[in-house]
Amino acid sequence: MNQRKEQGLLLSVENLGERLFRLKIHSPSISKKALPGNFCHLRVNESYSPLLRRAFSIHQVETEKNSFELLFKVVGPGTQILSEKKTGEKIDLLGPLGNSFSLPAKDENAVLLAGGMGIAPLFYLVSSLLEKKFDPQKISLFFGVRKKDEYLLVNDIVSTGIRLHLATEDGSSGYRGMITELFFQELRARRLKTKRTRFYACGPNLMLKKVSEISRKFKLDCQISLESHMPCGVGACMGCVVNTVKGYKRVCKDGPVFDAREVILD
Amino acid sequence: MNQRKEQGLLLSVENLGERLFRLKIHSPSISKKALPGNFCHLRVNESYSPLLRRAFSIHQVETEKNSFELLFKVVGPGTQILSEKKTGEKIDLLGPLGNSFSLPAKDENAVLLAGGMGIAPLFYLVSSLLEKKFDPQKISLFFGVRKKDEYLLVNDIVSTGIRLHLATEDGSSGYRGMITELFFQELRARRLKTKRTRFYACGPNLMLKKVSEISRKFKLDCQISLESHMPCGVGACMGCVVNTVKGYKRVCKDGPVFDAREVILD
Amino acid sequence: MIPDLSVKIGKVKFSNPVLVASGTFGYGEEYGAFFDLNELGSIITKSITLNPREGHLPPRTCETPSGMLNAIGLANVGVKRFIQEKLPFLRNLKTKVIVNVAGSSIDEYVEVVKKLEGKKGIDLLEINISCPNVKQGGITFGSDPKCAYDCIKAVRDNSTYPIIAKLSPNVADIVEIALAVEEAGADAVSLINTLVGMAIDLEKRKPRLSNITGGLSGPAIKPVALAMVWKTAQKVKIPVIGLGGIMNTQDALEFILAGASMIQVGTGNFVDPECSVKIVEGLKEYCQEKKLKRILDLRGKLKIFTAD
Amino acid sequence: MIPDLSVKIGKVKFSNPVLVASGTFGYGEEYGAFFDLNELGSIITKSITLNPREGHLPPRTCETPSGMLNAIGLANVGVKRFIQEKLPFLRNLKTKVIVNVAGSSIDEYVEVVKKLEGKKGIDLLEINISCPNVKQGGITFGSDPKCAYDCIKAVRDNSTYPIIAKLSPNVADIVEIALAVEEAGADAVSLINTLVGMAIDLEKRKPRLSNITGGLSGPAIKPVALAMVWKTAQKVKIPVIGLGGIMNTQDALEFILAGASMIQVGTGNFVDPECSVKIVEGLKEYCQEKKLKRILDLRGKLKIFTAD
Ligand SMILES: Cc1cc2nc3c(=O)[nH]c(=O)nc-3n(C[C@H](O)[C@H](O)[C@H](O)COP(=O)(O)OP(=O)(O)OC[C@H]3O[C@@H](n4cnc5c(N)ncnc54)[C@H](O)[C@@H]3O)c2cc1C
Ligand SMILES: Cc1cc2nc3c(=O)[nH]c(=O)nc-3n(C[C@H](O)[C@H](O)[C@H](O)COP(=O)(O)OP(=O)(O)OC[C@H]3O[C@@H](n4cnc5c(N)ncnc54)[C@H](O)[C@@H]3O)c2cc1C
Ligand SMILES: Cc1cc2nc3c(=O)[nH]c(=O)nc-3n(C[C@H](O)[C@H](O)[C@H](O)COP(=O)(O)O)c2cc1C
Ligand SMILES: Cc1cc2nc3c(=O)[nH]c(=O)nc-3n(C[C@H](O)[C@H](O)[C@H](O)COP(=O)(O)O)c2cc1C
Ligand code: FES
Ligand code: FES
Repeated sequence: MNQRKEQGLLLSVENLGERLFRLKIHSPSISKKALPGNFCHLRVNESYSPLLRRAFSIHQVETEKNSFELLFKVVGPGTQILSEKKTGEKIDLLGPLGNSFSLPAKDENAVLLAGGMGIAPLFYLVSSLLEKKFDPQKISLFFGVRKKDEYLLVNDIVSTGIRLHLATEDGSSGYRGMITELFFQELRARRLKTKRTRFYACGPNLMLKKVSEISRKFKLDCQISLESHMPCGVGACMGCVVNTVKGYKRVCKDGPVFDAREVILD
Repeated sequence: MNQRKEQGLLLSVENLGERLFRLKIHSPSISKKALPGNFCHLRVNESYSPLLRRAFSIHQVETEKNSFELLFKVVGPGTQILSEKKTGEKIDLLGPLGNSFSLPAKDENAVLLAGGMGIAPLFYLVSSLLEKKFDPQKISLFFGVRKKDEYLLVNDIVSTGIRLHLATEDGSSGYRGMITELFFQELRARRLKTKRTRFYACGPNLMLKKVSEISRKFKLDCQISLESHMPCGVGACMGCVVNTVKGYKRVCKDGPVFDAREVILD
Repeated sequence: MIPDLSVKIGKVKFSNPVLVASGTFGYGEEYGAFFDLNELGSIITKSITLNPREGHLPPRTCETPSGMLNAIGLANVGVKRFIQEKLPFLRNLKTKVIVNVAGSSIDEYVEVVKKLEGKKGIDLLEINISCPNVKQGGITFGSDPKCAYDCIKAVRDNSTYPIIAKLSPNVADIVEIALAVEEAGADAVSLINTLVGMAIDLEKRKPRLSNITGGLSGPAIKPVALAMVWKTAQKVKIPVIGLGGIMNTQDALEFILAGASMIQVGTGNFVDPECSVKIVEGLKEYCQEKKLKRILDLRGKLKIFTAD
Repeated sequence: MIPDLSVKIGKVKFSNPVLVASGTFGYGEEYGAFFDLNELGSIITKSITLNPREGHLPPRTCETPSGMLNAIGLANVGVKRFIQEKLPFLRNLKTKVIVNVAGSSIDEYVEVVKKLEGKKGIDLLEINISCPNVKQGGITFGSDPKCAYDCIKAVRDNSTYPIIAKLSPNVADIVEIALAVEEAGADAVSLINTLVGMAIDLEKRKPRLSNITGGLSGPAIKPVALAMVWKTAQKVKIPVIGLGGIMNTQDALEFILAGASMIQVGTGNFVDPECSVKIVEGLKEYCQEKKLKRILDLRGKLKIFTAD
């Protein structure tokens, strides 16, 4: 992959809920090359506060329009500044970076687990599969949030026709509890096939740790997308590593997608 | 003077020319107390870049409306950020700070020398005098800029009825040369009374150095308003000092207005 | 429940651990216009020397990324005028008063300290053995354990006030210096003073400070200060006073977690004159929120060995 | 007129004075996707040790005001795999290659250096006697003139490559160390490595780095680096390579004015992968604009004694 730097043009900024934003960015090079799982590394402004770039998963791509989307939550100064951007502004982008999800074969199933903002890359995975004419009924998405007003894109998801399992920690909608609990129950009750099924997960570290344990236990072919502090984003600094059974791996370059059975999270 | 901190409310942002801006700010405490020569010290944003406050002269006050104005030029990151502010934003202000011009008696003359942005505090001095029913014909303003498109507020000045002498360095309008040269010629030709006349000057350091020399030579009763890097702005850090015949003085607290014959600029 | 913010150094009890750093708060008067100075744990004066000092030529300060450089050159009124002109104001405050003392020889420190002895209105001394802007002076004391010991010992022998030794960060091992001054009888150490730094005006091809180099302060140096406070607090028995880039309650709490018993606000005063009192208030709120009886219960409570 | 940007260290001639700092550019491959690596004066590798090192536990980095902390722990493939796996890529570049060497004993430095001796594709060595993240190791060499001398002398005696000694800023007097390594036969000194720093997660009451402390880099430390480069350049005869917070052409020019013959870009690569090449371009433009025949005509040209 010939990584490149590009000045993206901000096409739209949408506030999708409390502290939740979606950006649409014009960027021929990223939209042409981005695969589900890839991320971009962007500079939120020209000042030194914050100094470093911030990483965001590619959330959606419209190749014909040379544009792609990011979905993010305001958690600190960087995302705050990003949320205040205006249509027409330029954004300094590196990308697409990192590896990508390995896709299921046509006759396989896909089970996706999203915790909160983990929906960002998984949504792109779903739409890529559908674009490749993958049968929506063979895709199940487990989507967990803390409370129901944190749900995102549910209408968009429902309209794809994939199977949807919802969970909220406070029980305000769907299953009451962690999404991994619901997933575990379904697995144990054998309501989910594990053979010829590819699993995918993205979400908070605690959730991915659980997913990783479950994957080992049930020998699932499961790919998880990790986050880490990424100074360089291109594999040069060794700052973003995660422990795996094969030693430390760079999340930015060897990942962000890893085999759930191989990473050692704590 | 009971200095105070206040959250001012930005009422308007006007672009008056290339890199020139005027802000109108709602601030009861400053607009009530500000005298010509005072300045305010403001924080351009909440981040650490830039870290320190920036000083600006009080340029105009509308006491009834609880508002005052600043006039500034974009010269670096601080003024850049300030110029991008939007109506309705809050601004963290300290002020009014510093001493103020001592005003002429009713039967005295006032001669003002402004170089570039030096017009900011002197304009407030003029309007204060006029408000106190000072005869406009007893006020002369020497206003110098580099080229004619840098002139500011000329219509406003002309409509006050005071005597106006203009100079541009490139000769594109008015006298060709430095405003201090024109001033010096007028003095030498005795077209300016020096007895019972108060002189006031504000502008770049080089100009003020000249004014200071002329004031010593002609024994002018001349007040000049200085600038300096001001970490604290309230007299606590000794960072902003200027050399005078009485030793180092703090520009923020002992000034910014000084007797031109006493300061030693270089 | 009102949490207990009090802290003791030697026999002096402070109502709270928030101080204002030497050189950033003048002699106290100026900031009185912004808040009630009695709300502070203590005011620390500008460094006082034996004779009045005019200080360095301007320009004396410039801004750097998330920080600033200063080369004030210990401009101060001298000990005599300090006692005559500045102390009366400070004496009338209810808050504690710490006089910061600087010199360019041990004799000078001793002379200043002797002149301050027994003066009403002074509660403690902070001995600045670390100013990077005085040439033959402070810097030596601050970077050599033996000199630091000698200086503090001499002051100790000539003063009955509790003594805080203010340490320089421009050393290979600050703990060594801290242990030396503890041995010499210091009642506390404060750290850090500024890092030696420099800025250049490319246009003019000149240093931005007339003194060429100056002292770096502000948020930029906070990581350096935190590391030094953490290391020192683990080794000395006397209280550690932390400073360097403290701008808000969070920063202050981080220093306390790292082992500081008290904190000082320096450059933060310039950014927000109310910075120090806001921190007093913030510490109170934090204690209430976290159900801490005493702020000192947090001191050094950094978790080092837990997995997550 | 095309200005002459070339600089020599020992017998090695660089096409321009812009290098990329050790540890921020991997072994060169990654940034090849962003620009033609041959446009750089040289690439400096991550520090190479005798054995492969996994490095410290994550989290290894965090951001601080205008800077960042890192505690990578010298994670590297070890000298053997470096020669086998990484050098072939570097060898095919036209740009010069500087291999940075680290160790925790003089013997280890010597062993690594011996293994690198005579390998095609290596032009110089940079000896890291300053890494703050290795416990019994580097830090000692870097903060004591005698140790620094011994280490560089041993390397000198066992290598025919020109040697750059990379110095630590965590010392009371960096000039002393620079003079010691010059005496030991270093062909150049590079400074500064990172300042020891620390950051705390208040919420978790834990250090942000698993290693507790780390090295501070980025614009925050630029004033410290400039001061040290300026002081050192006045005292040593060998070339000084300046680094610390260089983010753009202006910064680079300031270091050259202060006395640096070459500069390195570290954290700047993260902020903008093209930072280093943009500086090469920027230096060229500056020379043209200011009618400088050679960039080195600017070196040390800081005006100190003029009135304005
Ligand atoms: C490959 C990758 C893809 C990501 N995709 C998305 C996405 O699609 N949507 C989204 O909302 N977020 C995503 N993130 C997380 C996003 O990068 C962080 O939320 C962002 O960097 C926070 O920046 P900030 O300045 O707002 O907050 P900060 O002030 O940096 O920090 C706020 C909090 O976020 C943590 N944080 C900072 N940087 C990171 C980081 N790089 N990764 C994880 N936590 C961090 C901090 O420790 C802190 O607790 C992704 C991260 C990675 C590495
Ligand atoms: C009492 C006082 C009143 C002032 N009134 C006005 C005014 O009415 N209108 C106006 O346009 N400007 C005024 N100034 C100057 C104004 O403060 C500076 O232009 C501003 O601080 C520059 O900030 P910056 O971040 O944009 O530029 P910086 O990046 O700080 O600097 C850009 C350039 O301006 C210089 N500079 C920085 N701070 C100051 C300062 N405080 N004083 C002088 N030069 C400085 C720098 O050396 C640099 O060359 C006043 C300054 C003082 C001290
Ligand atoms: C303008 C200025 C003047 C200072 N003067 C002194 C001084 O006279 N004596 C002293 O011990 N420290 C002095 N300092 C250092 C501060 O007390 C403090 O140690 C340093 O600034 C770090 O804290 P900060 O980052 O909170 O500012 C001065 C600092 C500044 C910014
Ligand atoms: C992530 C990271 C890793 C580093 N690793 C090394 C290293 O292995 N060897 C070394 O000599 N310096 C290392 N350094 C220090 C840099 O080479 C450089 O000296 C320092 O970062 C200051 O320059 P900067 O402010 O431009 O980054 C590292 C710095 C960073 C940020
Ligand atoms: S962020 Fe630098 S190696 Fe991953
Ligand atoms: S700015 Fe601090 S004394 Fe004037």
